[in-house]
Amino acid sequence: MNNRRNVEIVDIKQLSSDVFSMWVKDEEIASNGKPGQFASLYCNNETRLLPRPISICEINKDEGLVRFVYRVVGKGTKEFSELKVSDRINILGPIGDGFNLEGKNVLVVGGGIGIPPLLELSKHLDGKKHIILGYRDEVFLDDEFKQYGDVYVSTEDGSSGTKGNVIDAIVANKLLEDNEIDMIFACGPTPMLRGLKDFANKNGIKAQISLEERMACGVGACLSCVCKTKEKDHHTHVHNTRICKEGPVFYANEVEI
Amino acid sequence: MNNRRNVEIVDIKQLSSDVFSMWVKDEEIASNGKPGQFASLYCNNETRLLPRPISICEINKDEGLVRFVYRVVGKGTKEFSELKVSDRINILGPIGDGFNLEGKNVLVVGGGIGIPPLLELSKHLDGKKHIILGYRDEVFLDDEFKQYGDVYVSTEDGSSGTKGNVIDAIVANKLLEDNEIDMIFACGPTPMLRGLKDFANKNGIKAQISLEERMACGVGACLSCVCKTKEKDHHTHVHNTRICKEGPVFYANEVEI
Amino acid sequence: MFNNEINMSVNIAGVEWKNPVTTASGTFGSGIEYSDFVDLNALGAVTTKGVSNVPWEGNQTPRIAETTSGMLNAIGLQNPGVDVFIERDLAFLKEFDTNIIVNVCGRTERDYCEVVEKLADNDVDMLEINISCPNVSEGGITFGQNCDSVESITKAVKKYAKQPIIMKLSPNVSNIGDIARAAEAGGADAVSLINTLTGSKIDIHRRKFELANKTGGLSGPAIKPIAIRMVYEVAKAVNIPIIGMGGIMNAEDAIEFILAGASAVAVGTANFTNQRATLEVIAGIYDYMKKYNVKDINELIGCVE
Amino acid sequence: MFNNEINMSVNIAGVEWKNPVTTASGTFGSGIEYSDFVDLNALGAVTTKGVSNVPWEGNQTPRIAETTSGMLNAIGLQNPGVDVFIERDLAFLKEFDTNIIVNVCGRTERDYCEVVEKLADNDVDMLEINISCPNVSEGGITFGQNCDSVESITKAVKKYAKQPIIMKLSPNVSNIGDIARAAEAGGADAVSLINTLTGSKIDIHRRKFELANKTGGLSGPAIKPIAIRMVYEVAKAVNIPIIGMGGIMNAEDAIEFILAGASAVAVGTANFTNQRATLEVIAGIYDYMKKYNVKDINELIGCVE
Ligand SMILES: Cc1cc2nc3c(=O)[nH]c(=O)nc-3n(C[C@H](O)[C@H](O)[C@H](O)COP(=O)(O)OP(=O)(O)OC[C@H]3O[C@@H](n4cnc5c(N)ncnc54)[C@H](O)[C@@H]3O)c2cc1C
Ligand SMILES: Cc1cc2nc3c(=O)[nH]c(=O)nc-3n(C[C@H](O)[C@H](O)[C@H](O)COP(=O)(O)OP(=O)(O)OC[C@H]3O[C@@H](n4cnc5c(N)ncnc54)[C@H](O)[C@@H]3O)c2cc1C
Ligand SMILES: Cc1cc2nc3c(=O)[nH]c(=O)nc-3n(C[C@H](O)[C@H](O)[C@H](O)COP(=O)(O)O)c2cc1C
Ligand SMILES: Cc1cc2nc3c(=O)[nH]c(=O)nc-3n(C[C@H](O)[C@H](O)[C@H](O)COP(=O)(O)O)c2cc1C
Ligand code: FES
Ligand code: FES
Repeated sequence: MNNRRNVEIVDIKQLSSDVFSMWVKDEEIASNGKPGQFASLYCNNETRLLPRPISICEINKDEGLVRFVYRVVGKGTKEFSELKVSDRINILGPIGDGFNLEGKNVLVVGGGIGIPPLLELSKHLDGKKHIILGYRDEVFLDDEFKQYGDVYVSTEDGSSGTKGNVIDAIVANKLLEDNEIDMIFACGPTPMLRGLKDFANKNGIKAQISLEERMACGVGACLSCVCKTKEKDHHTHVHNTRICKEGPVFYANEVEI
Repeated sequence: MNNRRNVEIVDIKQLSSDVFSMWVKDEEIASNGKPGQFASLYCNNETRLLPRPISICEINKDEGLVRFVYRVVGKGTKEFSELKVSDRINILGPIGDGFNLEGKNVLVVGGGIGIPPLLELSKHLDGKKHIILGYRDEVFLDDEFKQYGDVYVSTEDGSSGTKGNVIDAIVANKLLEDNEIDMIFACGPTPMLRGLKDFANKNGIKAQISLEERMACGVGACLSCVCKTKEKDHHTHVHNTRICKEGPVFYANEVEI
Repeated sequence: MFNNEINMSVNIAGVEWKNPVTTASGTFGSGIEYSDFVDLNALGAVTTKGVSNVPWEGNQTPRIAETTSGMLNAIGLQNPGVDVFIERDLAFLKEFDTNIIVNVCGRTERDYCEVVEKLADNDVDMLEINISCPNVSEGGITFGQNCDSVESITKAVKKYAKQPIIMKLSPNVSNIGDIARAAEAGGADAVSLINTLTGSKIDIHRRKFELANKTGGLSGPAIKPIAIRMVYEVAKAVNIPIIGMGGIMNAEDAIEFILAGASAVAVGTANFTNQRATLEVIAGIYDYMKKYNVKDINELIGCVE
Repeated sequence: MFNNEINMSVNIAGVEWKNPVTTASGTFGSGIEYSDFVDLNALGAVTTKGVSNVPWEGNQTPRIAETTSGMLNAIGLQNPGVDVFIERDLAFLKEFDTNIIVNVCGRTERDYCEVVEKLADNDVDMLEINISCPNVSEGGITFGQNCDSVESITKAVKKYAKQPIIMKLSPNVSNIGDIARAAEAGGADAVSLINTLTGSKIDIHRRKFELANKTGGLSGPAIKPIAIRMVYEVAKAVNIPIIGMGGIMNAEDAIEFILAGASAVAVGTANFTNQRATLEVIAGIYDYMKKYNVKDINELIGCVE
């Protein structure tokens, strides 16, 4: 991974009331980034010292571009949402270990702001892809997934697709009954991941899940971003693994969530 | 004085290697500002909490514009130098008590970055004005003074005008011999003001001098900006007066510098 | 502006405040200068700059220095003395419908008591005893860093006071809970914290201290996390009300203090950046209560989990 | 890059450093992860994360929170234990031409001594004894806030140590000079300061602490003025060398510490913002010396007026 660098914003758009999409020019991630990896984005406001981890949503290798899609939840993401084309931002990446591209007939399951990293993933997966996207109410990015697989939407308020959560959508659309699913890829809020882990276990399907935790260094040194593990972690020698280094993607059964 | 407000920059220019001139749109100061008063300029960078006191250099009442001329000496003035037309800045003012417009035949003496406030002053003084501008090396603003009086320049390195300081220029140009000077107006570094105070005393001339001190509140509340006084100050009841409130301009004999 | 359905008033040691917001001593003068910007009637209380028995000259300049998201001050408690204060500043403040809290400083126990005694029969609502100023060689912090001296000076001033006594605590201590307990044991009616943390700054080009006094007190948002922790610890340690301060720039910050256990808050350094900070804090607390349907501010005090 | 006319090397308790810059414990792992960004050979020393006798799990997450110009951490000293450390991390670090400082933590005096004893015959240049971690319920700061316990733990580890001992001091004390004197009396070869200041942050929307541990240690530029003041006070109090830290983001900050009395400095939180901060600090100190024609860095140590 290269040093932190100051990259240019080439496109920035609002996707929903609080979700933004930003393309930056960065050869490093464009050449070496993998689905499920992320980058550390730094604030220009100097009162904020720590990087914001944001997943790679898409890569355009030919033009050396990387896309981030993020929700405004606090001061850092608010700052990012106010950036303009040709403004610059410091980034570091690609960081972490992404998804393993395996499975012949897979579920790709995203919840809320966990959806963006699945876009690049969906491009790269071979085999049959059933893409389930869960939202609270407003949907975003769903159209862009359609070119890569069958898209099923759930919304908590029932305004689009199945009313309920992603598991409700899987059930309602009989995705397990009608297919021999051999892998689940998931990213989203912890309660959703917890539910999917159970669901996968019950149905005897392997699952890869992408986790979140607050990060300080983003390079594996500070031990702020750990997740409890079933076995002793090979690096830490305790039941804690570093999400920024060994993750953010883990097999569901390796981690305690 | 009105509340702090966010004003627009309508013009910004570099006058010398480290001196900048900025015009902002502010009806409040444009209508009520007086020569020798100043404004509190706030940084956009949130790590810097305190205002930078900058003198009113010029006012354009008709268009509601105010001019500040400042030297880059630290992080705040550096930030101001990087502002662009149509950027905005928070300001408070006009602050303090400016020059008393008195004297029939006067010396207007500025040193370095003490020169800018004398421009608006020179516009308003009646009578004969001998304007002495002292620089280390690079001169700035001198041309703009010429319309208001006779301008004499001194530079420490002798590159323009009299080699030496402002007193050397006064002596070299026989300004006291050839005129009946009845008031000195001065703004500049403390050693210069100290020299001028002595000079004025020796020659029995009254002098108004504009002082500097670090400021936190800029409104007379925090007592950070005090200067020692000869007599007990009417407000503080000790031998300390507030530069931001009772000053920045004082009769030289009232203050200990 | 304020809906009657929402109660923002708090009772601090028997004194009713219309809202929980006051000014931090030394950052608002006696309110005179700020009354150009702030309707003092809108404040829960005005806390004045420290007042001593006789006029104090304060320290040499430079008295302040800016630091990253903070500032150092070493004003040295310059003030015109209690007599001028009563005649001029108190006379001014009395005209407003707000509580008046006079911050009291001194070099010796006697000094403090003299001021407290002079104020006893004046129109003052509360007294805040500054035993935590880091910028004077005698008095101030020297009283505030030791449990025994905190207890004894509290007892001493209580003898002369007719108003409730707020002991203002120093954060430059190993155990703030113990210090607060000592104040309570001495009879304090409330505590306020934090005063500034002792700090310093050096001009690397001149190789000199930035302050004439070499060290000063650090205030501003930089210190807020320390202040929040201390308010939380003190809330667990004592049963008297707490006035919280240290880096409050906006309503969110103020609410953090209230959740940590402060019954009221003081806005200090923020006044220098934004003259109307106090008013914005009050309005913002109201908005927060409305948003979360909190009918009484007292429900919020200390309710962090 | 570096001119031989300029001497940047310092001698800390008998150990020669090629320049006065190390990493602050816990912010640089064991250097492994940062070796992608930083040539470790360029550093005066690498200071490792705290190491204990057995593996420690650390605290629950969230372990960090961002604050204004600072951050809170409550990692809780997670580490794989001294045996894995020696086998893996030390083996890695030995390959570099830099000093190795191992930061040692423990719950009891025995714990500390056990680690120190195990490291005694290893390729370690100095030991830094962390008696100031605010994030563990036993050990850490509980040793560091009291002069007697500082002196006695210093004496205890000195019995087992074959390397010079640096006692790492807590800023959460009333008088840092006294604590430093106690460390010196106990036989410390050097002191390092400051560790983090205990702080807290509350999420006002959830009304919960931001950290699982409720409180954490405040670091970053916010605390620098406090650190500078403490280094200055300790420099007046003791005759052993000081490693200064707390909010160093760039060379100017580092020089401030040196002028205040630090013989060396450590870069901590800055590594999170800028992975190459250590290198930039070293280069910037060099530029400063060149600009002001300082031939030997030792001339700058403690020379503030
Ligand atoms: C591996 C990974 C990938 C992510 N990918 C995306 C993405 O593609 N799009 C997106 O919108 N969000 C993503 N997130 C979440 C995103 O990092 C946070 O929403 C963001 O950091 C919030 O910053 P803030 O300043 O707006 O919020 P604040 O709450 O003001 O931030 C305060 C601090 O908490 C941290 N923080 C707050 N929420 C989170 C969180 N959920 N996860 C980690 N740190 C947090 C911030 O980084 C910052 O240090 C990802 C998180 C991780 C760990
Ligand atoms: C009444 C008055 C009028 C002034 N008018 C002008 C003017 O017209 N043009 C101009 O260039 N300068 C003027 N100055 C000086 C100007 O305020 C400082 O140069 C400026 O504040 C430096 O800010 P900085 O962030 O660049 O420097 P830094 O050194 O980074 O500032 C650090 C802190 O010190 C304060 N400070 C530093 N130098 C001074 C100083 N000389 N006086 C007061 N505070 C200082 C800053 O305001 C800030 O709080 C005036 C000062 C005063 C008191
Ligand atoms: C310029 C200045 C002067 C102060 N003077 C006093 C004082 O006279 N008495 C006192 O008890 N505290 C004094 N303080 C401390 C403040 O009241 C307050 O405790 C501290 O600044 C923390 O709050 P803040 O971060 O909001 O400023 C002063 C602070 C500043 C910045
Ligand atoms: C994430 C983190 C972990 C830390 N871990 C340790 C540690 O294990 N041992 C220790 O002595 N200090 C530890 N510290 C304290 C630092 O070494 C340093 O003293 C402190 O952060 C101040 O320096 P800074 O402001 O440059 O970060 C840690 C600090 C941080 C931010
Ligand atoms: S963020 Fe530092 S180890 Fe993961
Ligand atoms: S700056 Fe506060 S009194 Fe002048």
